[in-house]
Amino acid sequence: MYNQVVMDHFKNPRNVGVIEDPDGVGEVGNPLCGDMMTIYLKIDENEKRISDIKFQTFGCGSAIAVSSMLTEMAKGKTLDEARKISNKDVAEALEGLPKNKLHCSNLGADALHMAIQDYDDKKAGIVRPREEREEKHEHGDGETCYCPYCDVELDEKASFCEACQRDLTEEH
Amino acid sequence: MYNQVVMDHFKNPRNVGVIEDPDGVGEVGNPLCGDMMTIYLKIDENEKRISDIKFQTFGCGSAIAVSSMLTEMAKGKTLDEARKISNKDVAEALEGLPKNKLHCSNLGADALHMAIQDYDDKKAGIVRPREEREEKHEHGDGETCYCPYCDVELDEKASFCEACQRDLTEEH
Amino acid sequence: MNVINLDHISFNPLLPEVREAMIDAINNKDLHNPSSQHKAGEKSAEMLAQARQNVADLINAADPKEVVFTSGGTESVNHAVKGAAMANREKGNHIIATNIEHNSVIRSLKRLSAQGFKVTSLSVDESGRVDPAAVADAITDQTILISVMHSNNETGTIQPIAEIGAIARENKVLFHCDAVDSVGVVPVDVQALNADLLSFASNPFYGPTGAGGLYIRRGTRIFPLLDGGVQEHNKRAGTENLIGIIGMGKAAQLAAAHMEERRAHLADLKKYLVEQLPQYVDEYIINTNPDHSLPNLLNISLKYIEGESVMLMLDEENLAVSTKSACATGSLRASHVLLSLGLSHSDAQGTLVIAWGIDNSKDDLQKLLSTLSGVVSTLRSMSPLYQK
Amino acid sequence: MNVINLDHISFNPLLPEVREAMIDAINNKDLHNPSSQHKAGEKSAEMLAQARQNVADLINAADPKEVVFTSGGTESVNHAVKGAAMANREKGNHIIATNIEHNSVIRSLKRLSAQGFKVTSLSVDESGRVDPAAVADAITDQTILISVMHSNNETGTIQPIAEIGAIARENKVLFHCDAVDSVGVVPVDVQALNADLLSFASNPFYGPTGAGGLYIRRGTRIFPLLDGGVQEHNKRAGTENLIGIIGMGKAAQLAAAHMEERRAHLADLKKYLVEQLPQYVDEYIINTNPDHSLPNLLNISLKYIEGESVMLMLDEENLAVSTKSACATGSLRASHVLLSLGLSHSDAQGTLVIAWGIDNSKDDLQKLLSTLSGVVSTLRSMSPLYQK
Ligand SMILES: Cc1ncc(COP(=O)(O)O)c(C=O)c1O
Ligand SMILES: Cc1ncc(COP(=O)(O)O)c(C=O)c1O
Ligand code: FES
Ligand code: FES
Repeated sequence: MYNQVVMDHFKNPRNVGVIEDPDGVGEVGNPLCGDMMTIYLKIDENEKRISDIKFQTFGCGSAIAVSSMLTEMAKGKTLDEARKISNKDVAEALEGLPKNKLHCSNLGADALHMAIQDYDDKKAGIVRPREEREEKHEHGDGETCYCPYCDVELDEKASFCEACQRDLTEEH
Repeated sequence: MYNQVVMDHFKNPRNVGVIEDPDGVGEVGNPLCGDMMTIYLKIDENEKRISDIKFQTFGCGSAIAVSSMLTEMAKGKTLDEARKISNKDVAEALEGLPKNKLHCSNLGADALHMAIQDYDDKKAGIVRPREEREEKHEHGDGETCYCPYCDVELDEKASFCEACQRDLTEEH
Repeated sequence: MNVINLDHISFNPLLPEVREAMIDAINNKDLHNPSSQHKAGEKSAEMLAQARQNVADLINAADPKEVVFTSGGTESVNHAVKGAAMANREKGNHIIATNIEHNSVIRSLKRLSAQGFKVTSLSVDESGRVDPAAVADAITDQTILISVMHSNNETGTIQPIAEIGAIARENKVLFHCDAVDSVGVVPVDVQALNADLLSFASNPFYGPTGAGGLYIRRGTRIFPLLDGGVQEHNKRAGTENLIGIIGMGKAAQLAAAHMEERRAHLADLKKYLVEQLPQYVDEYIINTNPDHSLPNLLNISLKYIEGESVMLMLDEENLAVSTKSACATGSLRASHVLLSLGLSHSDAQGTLVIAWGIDNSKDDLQKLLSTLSGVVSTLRSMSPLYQK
Repeated sequence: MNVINLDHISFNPLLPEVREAMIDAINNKDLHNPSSQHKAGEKSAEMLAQARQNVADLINAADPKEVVFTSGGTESVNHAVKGAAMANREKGNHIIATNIEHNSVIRSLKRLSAQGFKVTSLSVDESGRVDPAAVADAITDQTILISVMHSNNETGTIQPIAEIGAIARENKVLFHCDAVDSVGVVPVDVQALNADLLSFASNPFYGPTGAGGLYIRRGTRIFPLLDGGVQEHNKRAGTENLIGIIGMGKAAQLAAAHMEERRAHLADLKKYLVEQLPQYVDEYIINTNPDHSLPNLLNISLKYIEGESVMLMLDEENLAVSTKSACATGSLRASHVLLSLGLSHSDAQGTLVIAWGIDNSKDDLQKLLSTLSGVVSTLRSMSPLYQK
């Protein structure tokens, strides 16, 4: 199911754990599967650079691998650089995820960006309510969607296929 | 498909052929399958007894076996006795026919009865038109019929099953 | 590879005798089409008839003709549900089922709903069982079909089928029982259960996949799902999967002969597993009904961790388990069965289905337990839920 | 028994390589459910993928995902015809087919008729072919599906499928081709034929019965016939008949590799049979199109005698032939295909289908001819029709 890079990060995840007294925390839940990820950051104030990063994940093999890969990618990067890490970058660094697991990569980048936001907010003295902090991620990147059951073209957001009267898992 | 008695009569049919100058001829066609049988009789006038009998059949294995068995049964019988031979008697003498071949036994007794009728008619100087000579045989003997497709109870004469929208071969 | 198969609910190995019967059939140069009227065809028709008799005996069908061979549980269920609904439409348009049916039932019902049928889907209690009184209450003058599964493929919980069958009979409503995971494992008697239609498959009793059957009580009004030739007494068209059916027949014969000793062995393993579990893991929920369930399956939810991760880590140690119905793989939704039991989404995520077979031993379960213990600690140490 | 099988249209023997592949699968202790996510499951998923690739190559599908495995030709046809009709109902309710389709098509259409679909059934000419212009003429703005068989299972006559496919494409109507008796025997290219749906089975190319496939062009609007799990890319639910599919995959690979040499051998036998026939029997009609037909089948009507008797007498001499589509056995009606060709009822009764395979030789046909000669004389001597 998973390639070797994913399995390696799953079996030997890097940067697992909690940072006591972190400079930023990002916590996201995946609305599709109920999985969860928390990212803890330690920031080098001078260089605006991520000096340490740890994660905790409740999720599938892919979610764990994504967390591990993401933290490896972010570690040592400046905040500006880190902000640019996208879900796609993580999935690519993992050399691909199964189609129906692509959404798991959302968890990673979202949690990272939220942790950076948390750091920025703290600096600026803003306290956001929890909901506002949750980032909404986009579905795919404009590619055409087909119903997995009857193969008709679908609206990206369809959760039900009119053609074949089926509920859709949102992976089309 | 067929039992050994049937196969024996099929493989070595008794009384095949034509009687030149017969005393009675019966000829029936099976409306279901288009098969045909002709029975030729030679009658001993004094004893009112079948002294010789032959058949010709265009039909399935069962039709040929029926013809053979029937002629064996009729041979030497008085006309009164022969008139009493029923389709069922022939099928029983053959130790059974497959369910969907039971109708083939109709051919035999019908042709015999018609040949006897032909003999009687000749004696009485009656000339019947061909159609009138064709005997109509009854479907089964009052047993319940079921649709072979959906198993609902059916009218004996149904040629289409309303329940499941199927054409019926008339063997139900 | 030497994997310990504790995922018997997804796949059972073929019994040696079944392998042999299938290989004999494959090597039989005289195998032919059972519908052909020549000698080779007749020989094959006899093999088909023998398999049908064995299967009829296993479920106590009054007449082997009531057994229709299919390509498996899904076809049987689709045939039963859609065929009975369509054939009885003029009598009514209401169907009763439960929330925890297999997707083959649920999706067949969904398709029927799109065609104007109304479906009442009953909930189960926390122990996973439906109340027969609720079935009786749901019956209206439009009700034409009740479909309730014998045992659930995720929890192993067995429903009060005989009671439901009696209610259906009393109300003259057709009763279909999806007994895919029960037939050949526990006694299933179509006559005692008052089932008009009963779906089953061969693999749960160690026959090949892709072979199954539908019991259709004589006189039951039902349309074929596969229209075409006159095979299977006109109830299911298509050239028969003779090799698979021969394997199924052999498996049925063995299942009937060894039912009790197999059950005892499987139940023994279950007892061992349930007793040992607390010594290896804590904070888990058993989702399998303790009194009414299959002897070969235990469904547990491990708190704070997710099932796929557990399954993958156990797989690394050559222990095969599943985390939800294998055929639901690819869907990311939490199991409808577990949610119906009242589990939270996160508890449902941590669900493991441990399903052993007659080829497993206590050693296998012991290996599972000790490995599981480590896997659970590792994953919990990673979990944001566990810390809090 | 040592029967000479000249009834290949009812049953083809498994190739040695196919037997071997199936036996290997049966004996493979690591076989599991291809939907399972553990290693054993993944290994099985790979075998399934390999078989799918082989089959896709055989019919030149652009993407192996377009191949859906089924339980045989009948399921494929039912899925294609009913699934396409139901999924496109709001576009129209008109379907075009021919008079000589296999019963799986005819009866599927009959069931659809009962649900409000209108069917135009085109006749064929004396040579057994439908006129593509007649198909074009029959199209209305309500037409959603055209279903025409590739080769006929009783006569072996091949239809002008590419022309019909082009007409369907031009008119934006879905096109289903029942190619059960052609795939693996003669080249069938779904892309060249413009088929949106194409049904096939494994046994005609020496794979196991009970395994088949449906080609579904990407983007084709169609409902599943079997609803349930998410197997077969969500297009056909049910645990896969893995052993059968592995056999089919192997058979597909060999069929593609040896298509030309097999065809040459089969065509050679056909030429021999047609040439020799007049020396052994007289007064017969050849119902197979001389220019457009399968290389492995000849349909002849022997005047004045009936087919079952001929078949049984040949069977006594260990020669297996059939007298009409084997799946029509049990029905006593004259074949709808032969009547469509314009044969009289009595000529249709005398019809023999001689279907040889790659395992037959000229000696086999020679044996048939000399035996047939005697059988025909015996039966004609008994026939009331012959004398007149
Ligand atoms: C309860 C139940 N019903 C139906 C099915 C479908 O059976 P099959 O996979 O043989 O098509 C299954 C199998 O997973 C099942 O567990
Ligand atoms: C043209 C045609 N279509 C469909 C079928 C049905 O295929 P199966 O018997 O594999 O279900 C057959 C087989 O007899 C056939 O010859
Ligand atoms: S994060 Fe939930 S399925 Fe991957
Ligand atoms: S007489 Fe025609 S089928 Fe028997």
